[in-house]
Amino acid sequence: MQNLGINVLFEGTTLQRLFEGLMMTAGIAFISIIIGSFLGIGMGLLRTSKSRIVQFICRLYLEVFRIIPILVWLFIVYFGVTNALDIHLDGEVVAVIVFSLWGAAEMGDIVRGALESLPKHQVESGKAIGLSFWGLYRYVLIPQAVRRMLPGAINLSTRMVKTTSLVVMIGVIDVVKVGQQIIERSIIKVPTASFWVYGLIFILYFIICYPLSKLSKKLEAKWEN
Amino acid sequence: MNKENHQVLLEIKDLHKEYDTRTVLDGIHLRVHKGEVIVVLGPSGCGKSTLLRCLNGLESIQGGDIQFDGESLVGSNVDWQKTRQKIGMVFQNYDLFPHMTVIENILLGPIKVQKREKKEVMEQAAQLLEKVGLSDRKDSYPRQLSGGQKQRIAIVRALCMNPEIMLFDEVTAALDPEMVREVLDVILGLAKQGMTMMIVTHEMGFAQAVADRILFIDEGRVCEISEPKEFFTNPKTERAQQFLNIFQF
Amino acid sequence: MNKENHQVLLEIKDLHKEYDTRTVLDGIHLRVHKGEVIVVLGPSGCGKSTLLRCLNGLESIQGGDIQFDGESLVGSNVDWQKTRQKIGMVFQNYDLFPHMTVIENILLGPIKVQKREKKEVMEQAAQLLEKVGLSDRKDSYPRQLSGGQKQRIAIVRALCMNPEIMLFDEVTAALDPEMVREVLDVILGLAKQGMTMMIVTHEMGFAQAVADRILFIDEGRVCEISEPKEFFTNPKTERAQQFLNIFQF
Amino acid sequence: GSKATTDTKKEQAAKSSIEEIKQRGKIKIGVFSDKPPFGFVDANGKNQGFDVFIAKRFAKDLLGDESKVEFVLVEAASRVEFLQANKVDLILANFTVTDERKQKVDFANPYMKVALGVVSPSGAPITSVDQLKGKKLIVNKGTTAETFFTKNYPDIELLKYDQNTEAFEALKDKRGVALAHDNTLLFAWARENTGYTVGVASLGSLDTIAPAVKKGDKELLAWVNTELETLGKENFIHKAYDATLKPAYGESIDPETVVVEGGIVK
Amino acid sequence: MDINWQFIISTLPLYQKAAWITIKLGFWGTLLSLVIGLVCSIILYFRIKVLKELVEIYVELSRNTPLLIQLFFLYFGLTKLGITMSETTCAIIGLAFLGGSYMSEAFRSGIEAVSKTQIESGLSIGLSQMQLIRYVILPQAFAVTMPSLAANCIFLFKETSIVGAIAIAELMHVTQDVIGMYYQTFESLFMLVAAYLIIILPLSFLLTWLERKVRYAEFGN
Ligand SMILES: Nc1ncnc2c1ncn2[C@@H]1O[C@H](COP(=O)(O)OP(=O)(O)OP(=O)(O)O)[C@@H](O)[C@H]1O
Ligand SMILES: Nc1ncnc2c1ncn2[C@@H]1O[C@H](COP(=O)(O)OP(=O)(O)OP(=O)(O)O)[C@@H](O)[C@H]1O
Ligand SMILES: [Mg+2]
Ligand SMILES: [Mg+2]
Repeated sequence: MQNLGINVLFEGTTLQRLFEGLMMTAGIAFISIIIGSFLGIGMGLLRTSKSRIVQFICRLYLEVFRIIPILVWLFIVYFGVTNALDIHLDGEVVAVIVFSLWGAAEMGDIVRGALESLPKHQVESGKAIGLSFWGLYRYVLIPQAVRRMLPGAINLSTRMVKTTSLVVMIGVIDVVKVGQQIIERSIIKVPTASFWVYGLIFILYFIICYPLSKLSKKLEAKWEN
Repeated sequence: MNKENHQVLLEIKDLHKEYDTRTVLDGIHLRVHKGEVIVVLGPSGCGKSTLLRCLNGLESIQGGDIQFDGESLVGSNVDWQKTRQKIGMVFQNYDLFPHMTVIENILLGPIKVQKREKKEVMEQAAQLLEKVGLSDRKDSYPRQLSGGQKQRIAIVRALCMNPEIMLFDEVTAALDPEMVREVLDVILGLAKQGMTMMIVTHEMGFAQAVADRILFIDEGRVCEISEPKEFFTNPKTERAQQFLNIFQF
Repeated sequence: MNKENHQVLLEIKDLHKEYDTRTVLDGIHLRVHKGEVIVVLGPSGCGKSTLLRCLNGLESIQGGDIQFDGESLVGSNVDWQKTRQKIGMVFQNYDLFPHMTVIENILLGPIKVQKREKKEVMEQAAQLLEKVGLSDRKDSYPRQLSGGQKQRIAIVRALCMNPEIMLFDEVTAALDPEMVREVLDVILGLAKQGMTMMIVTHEMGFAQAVADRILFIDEGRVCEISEPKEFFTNPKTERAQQFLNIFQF
Repeated sequence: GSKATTDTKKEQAAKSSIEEIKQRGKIKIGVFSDKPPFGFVDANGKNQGFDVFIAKRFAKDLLGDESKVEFVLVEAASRVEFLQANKVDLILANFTVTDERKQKVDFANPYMKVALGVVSPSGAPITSVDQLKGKKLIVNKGTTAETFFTKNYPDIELLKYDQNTEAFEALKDKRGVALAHDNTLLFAWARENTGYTVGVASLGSLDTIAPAVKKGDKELLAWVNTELETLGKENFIHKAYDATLKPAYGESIDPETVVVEGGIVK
Repeated sequence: MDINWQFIISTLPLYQKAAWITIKLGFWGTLLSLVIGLVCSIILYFRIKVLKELVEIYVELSRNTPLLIQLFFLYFGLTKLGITMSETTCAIIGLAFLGGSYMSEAFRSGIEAVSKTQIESGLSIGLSQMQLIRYVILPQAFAVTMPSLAANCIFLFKETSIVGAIAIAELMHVTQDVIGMYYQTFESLFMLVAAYLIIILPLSFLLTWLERKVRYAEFGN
C-alpha cells in the first residue's frame, strides 16, 4: 500500500502538473509581491503625509484589506467588479490584482514603520545639504527605509505565498488544488495518496519560503550594525 | 580682530521664534561679517540650536528678518534649496547617511544638488579629506568610523558644497576628549583660513581660542555680545557670570 | 589625605584582561582604602571602563586577583549576586529601567534582591532623593526626566543598596554642562560623606577637586598614580603630559 | 437604475448567447476537477469523467468538434457565480437541482439522478436514518447529501468536508458514525474498502442532476434540452455511463438507477 | 442590488454560532501562541543547547509551510499514528503551532531590542538571571514588540478561516457552505465580512488600547 501511495506521484504528468501548480502559486505570489512593494512604497510615503485626510484614507485602506478576508476580495473582483464593468479578467489576473492590493496595504504599513523609525536628523542633514523633497526621499530616506523594512517585507511575502491557495475559488489551479485532484482521482484505489501528495506539497512550500526567511535573517543580521 | 570692517554676510534683525505659544527666540539682533567667527554660548534650552536652525530654514520664524548675502530669508518665496548650499551646517548627532560610504556622502550634495562635475568634486573632496587627516577612509561606511572621524567627515561634506558660512551645533558634545580635540582642531584650521562661522559649543577653552566674538544668549534674548577675553574674564551680566561658574570647581 | 591609613577595602593584584587575544588590562595593581576616592584617567580605549567592569564581574578576567572586603572575586564560585549588592555602579548611558517609575527603579534592588522591608527602603529612598534634589520626581518615568536627573536617580538607585564602594563610569559624558554640574555636585557630596569611590571622568576640574588619588592608565597599564595636585601640575610621565595637553587650547 | 441595466444586459446575453458561443468558436463549460468519476483530471492532466464526456458531446453537436470546449474548473461554492459573471456558458458539475438554486440559475432537463446512501463500519452498521439522531454524520460540502440532511434532519450533527477523500478518511478515523453520499459512489467505495457496508442503500426522494445555464439564457437552455432529447434517442447517456462510471462502479450497479435519457425521469 | 434580508435573518443563528467558534478558536490559539512564543524566545535567549536548535527548526518549519497542510497532518496524519484529537483540539493546536513561531519571532526581536546596558545595570544591582528576565527584559521586550504581537493576534484570528477544512463550522466554513447550498453569495459574504468586522474591530481597539497602556511607561503616548 505504501509503495502504491508514492507511485501516485510518478504517474503520467503528475509531477509536471504539481510543478506547474507550484509555478502558478509562486508566480502569482511573486508578481503580486513586486507590484505590491512598489504600490506599498507609495502608500508608505502617503502615510507619512501630514494631511489628516490622506492619513485617514490610507489607514482605512489598510484596515479594509486587513479585516475583509482575501477570499471575499477574490469573489468581489472576479465575479463582482468584472461583471459590473462588463470586462473579462482571467482568474490569474484577478488573483494578481487582489494580492497586489493587499500587499500594497500591508507593505505600506511596513514602509511607514521603516520611514518613521529613521532618525529625524537624517531628514535635517539631507535638507542641510540642499536636497529637494524628492532628492531627500530618493537618496536618503528610501534607501535606508528599504533596509529596515526588508525583514517585514519578506515575512509578508511568505504569508502571501501561503495564502495563494485561496485562488482556487476563482478557477485558478494552484499547487494545493493539483494535489487534491491527484488525491481525489485515487480516492478508491490508493487511499494513502493524500499522505504522499500533501507531504510533497508541504516540502515544496518549504522550499519556496525557507530561502526567503533565511535571506531576511541574513539581511537583518548584516544590516544590524 | 578687525573683521568688523569686512562686508556684512549675515544680518539678523529682531528675530522672533515661537513653538506653539512659547517664545524661544525673543528679538535677536546680530551682524556677522565675512570671515568672522561667532561662538554662541548660553545655558541649555536658551535657544542656541533654534537660532542656527532658523538661519538654515529648518525652523520657520514668527517675526523679524534675516538677510543673507543681501537677500532676505523670510517669506514663502525663499529658495531654501539654493540658500542651504551656501550655508553649511553640522549637527551634534553624527548625521552622515549610514547607507553610503564616506565619499558617497561627500559627493551627494555637489553632484546631485549642485550638478557639478564628478571629477572636479572628487579632487576637492580628496584635498579636504587630506586636510582632516582621513584620506584613507574614503570608502569606509560611517559605522566603521569613530565619532570624531564621523564628525570630521560631516564637516568635509558641508565644506565640499563651498558654503559661505558654516554653522556648527555642538559638534563635539557626544565625543571623547581626544576626538573632541581632533574635531576642534579642524574647526580652528577653518577659522585660520578665514571661514565665516557660527559655533555653538560647550568647550570653553575652545570658545575662547576660536571666537572673534562671543554671543551669550539667555532665555531667547541676547544677554551679552563681546570679545572672548572680556567675556571670560569679566562678563558684563550676572547671568553670564553664573553660567561661567558651572565650569569652575 | 591620610586615608592611606584606613583599612584596605579593595585590592587589585596584577589584573590581566584579554578580549580574544588582545590584552586590554595588562597587570593592574591598586589598593583602594575605605573612604578613598580614586579618579581613573587615561586616553580613550586605554581600559578604564574595562577595569571597572571587571571589579563588578561584568567581565571575566584572565589573570591576577581582586580582593574585596578580604574576599577574592576570582574563580567560578564567587557569588556575584551578593557581591554586586556591595558594589554600586553607575554607567554613562542613563541606565534606568524605562518601564518603571523612579521609585520603582530604586526599590527593585533593595526589595527583590535584598528582601528588605518596603517601608524602611521607602524612607531611605526619600532621604536620598531629598539629598539629590528630586523628591518630587518619585513617580515620574525616566523619559520624563532630563539626562542629569536620570543620572542622579541612577546614583540614588545604587546608593539605596547600601554599597561599600561606588563605581562611576563617565556618568556625565552625555550631559549638558549644567547637568554635568548637578551630577558632579552629588558625587562631590558623597565624597565629603566618606563614600569609597572609583570614578572615570573626562572633567579635569572635577577630577582635581574630588580625587584623593589619580590613577592614570595607558594601554592597559598603570602609568602613574599620584595625588591630583601633583598629577595636574607636574605629571611624571610624558604620556600623561600629552593627555593633559588635549584639554588646553 | 442599476436593476434596469442588469435586466437589459441579461436580455442581451439571452438574445445572442448561442450566436456568441459560435462567434467565439468555443463553449465554456464549468466542470469539477476533483470529483471522480464525474469530473476530474487524469494522470496526464486531461479532464475526464461523466460530466466531461457529456460536455464534449455538447461541444461537438454545437460547434462541430469536441475539442471546441473550454473546461473551466469550478468549485462547489462558486458554481453559480461562474454562470452569473459570464465566466462559463454552462455548468456540468454534478449540479443537483434544488428550489433555492432554481432562483439563481436555470436548470435544463436532468441527465442523471442520484439516490443517497449511508455507509458505516460493518461492526457498527447504521441501517436507518433514525439511528443517526444525536450522532455525527459525515458529508461532503456542496453535495446532495448535505442539502438533504440539512433540510430534513436538522438535528443530526453534520461533519462537513471539502473533499471526498477527506470525508472517507474521517469515516475511517471514526470521526463520525457514518458517511452519507451518492449511493453509487458509496457502493463502489465499500467494495474496495472491506469492513464497511452501505447500511442505508437508498434514501429520500430521488434528486436529479442537470446542466445549468445563466438565469434568463432561454436560448441556450432550449438548445440543451433539445440536445438531451436527441441524445436520448441514441442512448448516449448510457454510453457515457459505460465509458466513465462503470469502470468505477463495477457491474453490480444497475445503470438505470443513475442514468436519465432524453431529459425525462422515468 | 436586491438584498435578501429574509435570507440574512434566517442564517443569523448559524453565523452567530460560527462567530463564537471563531472567537473561541482565535482566543485559545492566540493565548497558546503567546505561551509557546514566550517559552521559545526564552530558550533562544539563554541559548539552551539542543532545545535552541529544536526551537529554530520548529520556527522555520511552522513559518514556511501552510496551515492547511499542518492541519491535515494533525487531523488525519496523527490519527494514523494512534493519536486522535477532536476537530477543535486540532484546530487550536494547529493555530498555536503556527502562531507560536510568529510570536516567538516577535518576542525574540523585542528581547534583542533590550539594550545591553539595561541588562548590565540589572546585573549590577544584583538581580539574578530569572529576576532579570522577569523585571527588566520581558517588560521592555513586551513594550517594544507590542505592535507586532497585536498584528499577530489579528492575523491568527483571521487565520481561523483555514480550520474550516477539518469540519469546524467557523465563519468561513459556514459561509462557503451556505453559498454552496443556497447560492445567496452576496448575502453570505456580507454576513462574513460583518462578522469579521464585529470580531476584529473591537479586538483591534482592545489591542491598540493595550499597546498604549503597555508602552505608556517607556514611550509616553
Ligand atoms: N520642536 C520643538 N517643539 C517645541 N519646543 C521646542 C522644540 N525644539 C526646541 N524647543 C524648545 O525651545 C527651547 C530652545 O531650544 P534649543 O534646542 O534651541 O536650546 P539650546 O540652547 O540649543 O539648548 P541645548 O544647549 O540643550 O542644545 C527649549 O526650551 C526647547 O524646549
Ligand atoms: N566587548 C569587547 N570586545 C572586544 N574588545 C573590547 C570590548 N570592549 C572593549 N574592548 C576594547 O578594549 C579596550 C579598552 O576598552 P574600554 O572601554 O575599557 O576603554 P575606555 O578606557 O573605557 O575608553 P573610553 O574612554 O573610550 O570609554 C578598547 O581598545 C576596546 O576596543
Ligand atoms: Mg542645542
Ligand atoms: Mg569607557
